Order: sequence, then structure tokens, then C-alpha cells
Amino acid sequence: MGKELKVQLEGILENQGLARAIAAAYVSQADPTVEELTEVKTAVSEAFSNAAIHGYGMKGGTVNMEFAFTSKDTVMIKIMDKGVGIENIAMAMEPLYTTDTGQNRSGMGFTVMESFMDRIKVDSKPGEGTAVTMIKKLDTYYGI
Amino acid sequence: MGKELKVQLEGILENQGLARAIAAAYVSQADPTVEELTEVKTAVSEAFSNAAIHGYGMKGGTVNMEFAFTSKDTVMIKIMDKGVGIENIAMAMEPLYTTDTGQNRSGMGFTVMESFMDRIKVDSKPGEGTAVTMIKKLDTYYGI
Amino acid sequence: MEIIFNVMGNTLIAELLGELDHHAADSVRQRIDSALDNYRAQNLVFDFNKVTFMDSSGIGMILGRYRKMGEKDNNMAIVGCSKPIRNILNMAGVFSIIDYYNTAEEAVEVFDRKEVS
Amino acid sequence: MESKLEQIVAENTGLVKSVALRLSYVYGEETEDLIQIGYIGLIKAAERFEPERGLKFSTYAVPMIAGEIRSQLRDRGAIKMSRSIKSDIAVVRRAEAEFAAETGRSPKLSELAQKTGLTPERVTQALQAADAVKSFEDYEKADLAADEEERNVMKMDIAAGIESLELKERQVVVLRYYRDMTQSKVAEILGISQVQVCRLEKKALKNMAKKVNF
Ligand SMILES: Nc1ncnc2c1ncn2[C@@H]1O[C@H](COP(=O)(O)OP(=O)(O)OP(=O)(O)O)[C@@H](O)[C@H]1O
Ligand SMILES: Nc1ncnc2c1ncn2[C@@H]1O[C@H](COP(=O)(O)OP(=O)(O)OP(=O)(O)O)[C@@H](O)[C@H]1O
Ligand SMILES: [Mg+2]
Ligand SMILES: [Mg+2]
Repeated sequence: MGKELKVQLEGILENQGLARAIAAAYVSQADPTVEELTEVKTAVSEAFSNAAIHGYGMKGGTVNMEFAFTSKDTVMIKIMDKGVGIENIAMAMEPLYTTDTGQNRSGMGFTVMESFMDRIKVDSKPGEGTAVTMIKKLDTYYGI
Repeated sequence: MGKELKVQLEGILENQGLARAIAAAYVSQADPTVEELTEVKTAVSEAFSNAAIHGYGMKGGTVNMEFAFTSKDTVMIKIMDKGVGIENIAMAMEPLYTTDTGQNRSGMGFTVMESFMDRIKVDSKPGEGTAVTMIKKLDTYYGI
Repeated sequence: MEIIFNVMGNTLIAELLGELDHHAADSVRQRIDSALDNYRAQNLVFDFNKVTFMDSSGIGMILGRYRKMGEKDNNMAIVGCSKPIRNILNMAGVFSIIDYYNTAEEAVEVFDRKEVS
Repeated sequence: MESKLEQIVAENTGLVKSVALRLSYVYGEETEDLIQIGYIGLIKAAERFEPERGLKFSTYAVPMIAGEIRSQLRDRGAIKMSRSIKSDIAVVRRAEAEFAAETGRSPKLSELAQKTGLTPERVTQALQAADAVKSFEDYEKADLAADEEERNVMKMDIAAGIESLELKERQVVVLRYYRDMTQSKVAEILGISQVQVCRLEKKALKNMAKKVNF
């Protein structure tokens, strides 16, 4: 596929804005609405921050992102880390579930991703890492 | 370096806008002026189109781009193809020099890159490909 | 992210500007907490009018302050959210425990009335 | 030694003019002012130039001249986030709000482009820049810039326009403004008359203005 994009950057929170901006640049090619753009950026922000915070425990490590259009108006985004992985994926995806013991995480990251994207798949193995794949159909409903 | 970014995309002219947008997203982190941003985007655009047009003869192939800050306000951008390569680099970089036999190329790509960036280095071997490395100091950083 | 603090009576108004993500959240939390201490404010209003981006870190930030303010006499309000931000806060049920108003003035008025009655 | 420096400066006054001209388009400042500042950059370049390193003088001097001009403008507060992007942000944001009020939905990027008259690429850039706005001061200034809305004095951005030029126009503009050549020199290189160079140059500048302004 000619429009595929692969990106590699360091999984630190400092790079969260860059990860979002690249996602926006990619998705902009399909002429999304401003709202759709925000939704995609938010989902990417959640997945990327999870890789940095949970996957790499804030110590850094490589995050790979892959972008593709599976059709003219459907974008697929994959965000991968080689961090600690997730023991129980179904539980991790529950709203409000967080392994954070402090007061800072709300456990809503996966819920936000699920609400803003059409489909989300999580592959993970403890000790090996995590891959989050998200798909969103951009609404061409308005016929433009 | 924590802020490094590596990008891989198909070397087709369709992707030129995306290459520019990613460069803009990266450089924006250093709070450039609009003018500097435009200059960087134009230089990237030239290097990317050269890879697609000359390197891969419009038939496509992988283009790798690497971005880094060598200091707080100095950005380094490397654009690489594995295409036909350049026989005589010095000649290729001369203003007006083009191997294009049609009427479409002006032979100004390298001249534009040199004018807009502070330094440019071209590594190339016939049959192996070409790497263009460009450095630009953003002078907005200090003093504001 | 920049924060401008404003005090109206017992109320601290925190006007946020820029991107509120997991990267920014740490320092935002700290600055708001120390402002709460410094002003000894009883009530807190988050003004989101100039927030250009927010992810789930905003939920944690708001709920964290809610827990910290805890006691019954304290009031909290959120004002000026864009639609996507409201969506995210809604997902976590934030508005079932914290009221939303259009402007900070409106929120302060409501707090004042509560105190009188 | 002294005369060598003077000679270099004298030979390269054209370089200063072309850089100043280019930057005056970008920043909307008086060319004459920028030329004066540019000379300081040229002298610095002449003092520090080391021919042994095999670099052409112009290659070495252009960034120094441009740097000098930019840094002085910056000290005067003339540059930061330049006016055009600030007003872009405000214009795009307003168009978005208006569109949503009119139609009850969020606009597509192409619809924002249509409504604002900006290119889609510039709309995207403005949206990204809007996210990245970091201070209240910038935020307020964006609105002010849109209020003023002096579109006719919007800076022309040569770089942005270059790619869209036709072959000959592009050659003329690059040689004249970036390679510091006189019209007659360009005429000689391109094998056309000086009058034709002059015409091409005017047409190119006009085309770029059309492309970049809205
Ligand atoms: N990339 C990852 N690597 C390892 N664990 C992860 C990863 N992503 C998520 N998790 C686990 O899943 C849990 C839920 O993630 P989610 O993003 O929903 O909430 P959170 O990150 O804890 O809080 P919030 O995102 O609201 O700040 C996390 O607490 C963590 O235990
Ligand atoms: N990546 C590359 N691979 C192979 N050859 C290249 C590459 N980049 C440049 N060249 C060679 O260098 C020449 C000059 O490049 P330059 O970009 O200056 O001009 P151009 O591409 O021919 O014209 P223009 O960029 O003005 O449309 C090209 O004509 C081509 O022969
Ligand atoms: Mg999370
Ligand atoms: Mg070229």
C-alpha cells in the first residue's frame, strides 16, 4: 500500500505531542472533520502514554507506530511497545481499571480509545510488550 | 537522544505532502517562525521528490527519513532512498543541472535545499542509493 | 500548559491554556494544589475555555483535586469545555459529581447562593 | 588585509540586497532597513570566512546575513510566531465555530479551506499550531491579528510559493533571489533576453503572491 507510514520514536511522555501531530498529519490526508481529527489524536495520545507510563515504566524504550488506510476513508493505527506487557487484557480494558496506585490515573485510557475509534484490538504478552491496533472510519456521510 | 524520530514511507509523489507535514510536526517542537517552518518543509519536499523522481524513477521504493535535534535549536534531517544513486554529486548540486530530458525539471532542487538550510551533505553511490542530510539552526530559540 | 489563577471571594479559578495530556498533567496538578494551599480557597473552578487538547489525564487531574478537596463545604465546578473534552469527562461520569457551568462568574454565583442558604 | 575585507564587501553588496529583499517579503519590513542590517552580517561573514575550507563565499555569507537581519528583527520584537500563522489560527477557529453553528456538525478540512480561502495544507498547519499555542499572550494576539485582518499586507512567503512556479519562473526566482544574480546574468545563463527575465520575475512574484495570500 502506497500510503503506509511507519514511525519510530522514544516512548517518553515528552513525545506525546509529537505522536499526536504525526497522527494528525497522516489522517489529514483523508479530509476528516475537525472533530474526527481530535478523536484520532486523543486515541493515539492514550495509547502512546500507556506505552510510556505502563509499558516502559517511565524509563523510555522504543515505540513503533504504523499507519495505513484500509480503504479510502478508513484508517488503521497500530502502536507498539516492547515493554512489560499486560497480564489480563480484558481486565485492563475495563473502564476505571488501573494498576496505578497513586491518585493520578483514572483508568479511562482504553475506554477513551474505544469510544473514539470504531474498533480496537490489544495484543500483549507479559514480558514481551503490547500492540494496540485501532481502526476508524472517517464519516464520508455528508457526501463531499 | 530522546527526541529522535524515524519515519518510513513509500517514495511516491503522492506522499510528498505527508513528508512535509511530518517535518513540520517535528520542527514545530522547537517553536520556529512560520518562515523557518516553510523553509524546512520546502527543503524536505525537494529531497523527497528527488528520491521519488530520480532515485526510484517514479516506480516507488522505500524512503527513510530521520529527524533529530543536535542541540536545543538545531534540527538535522536525513532523507534516504535505495534508488539509482548519483554519479557526480558535485555536478548534480550545481544550479540548473538536471538529468531530466523533458521540460519539467528546473534543476533547482539542491539549490533550494542549500538556500533554505544551513548545511547540506549528499552521500550517494550509483546503484546503491542516496542520502541527503540537512541541518538548520532555528534562530528563534534564544533571546525570546 | 499555562495556568492563570484568579480569586473571587472564597473561590479559586484556574484558567488553563494549551494541551492537557499525560505529559503536562503532573505539573498542572502540582501548581493547582499549591495555589489551593496558598489562597486557602474553599471552592475551585476549572476554566477549560482555552484548552486546545485533553485526554484522559484530565479526568485524573480533576478527580484527584476532587478527592483532595473532599470535605462537604467545598464546591467544585468546571466551565467552558469544548465538545470533545466534555465527551471525555462524561465518559468517566465526572459531571455526575461536579457541576458544569458556561462561565466562571455563573459558577461563583451559584457557590455564593449555596453559602447563604 | 584591510583592503581584502573591503573588497569582499564591495563585491557582495548584491548578496545583501537579495537576502534583504527576500526577507522583506517574508516579514513585511522595509527593504532599505534590512539592507543596512544585512551589511553588518556581510562584514561579519567577510571577517570570518576561511577560503581554505572550500566553501563558496556566498554559501557562507547568506546564512550570516539572514541571521543578522533576523536576530535584529527579533530583538525589535518583529518576529516570533509571525503574524500570518497567528491570524491563520484565529481565522480557522472562527470558521470552525461558524460552520458548526450553521450546519450543526464539525467541518471537514476541505470545508474549512473553502470557507477561509486557505489551502488545506495551511488549514492543517494552523490547526496544529493552534494546539501548540503555549501562552495566553499568543492566544490573545491570534484574535487581534484576525481582527486587523489586513490581508493585503500579509507577508508574502516566497518559499511556500516556489514549488508551484512554472519551470522558467522558478529558475529566475531562485537565481535572482537565492543565488544573487543580476537580471542580465540570469538572461545569459538561461539564454533569453533581459527583458524576458524581468517579465518572468514579475509574473513569478505575482503568482506566488496569489498562491500565498488569500
Ligand atoms: N502499553 C501497556 N503496557 C503495559 N500495561 C498497560 C499498557 N497499556 C495499558 N496497560 C495497563 O492497562 C491499565 C489500564 O490502562 P488505561 O489507559 O485504561 O488506564 P490508565 O493508563 O491506568 O489511566 P489513564 O489512562 O486514565 O490515565 C493500566 O493501568 C496498565 O496496567
Ligand atoms: N535521490 C536522487 N537519486 C538519484 N539522482 C538524484 C537524486 N536527487 C537528485 N538527483 C540528480 O540530481 C539532479 C539535480 O537535482 P535537483 O533537485 O537539483 O534538480 P531536478 O530534480 O532535476 O529539478 P527540480 O528539483 O528543480 O525539479 C537530478 O536531475 C538528478 O539527476
Ligand atoms: Mg492510560
Ligand atoms: Mg529535484
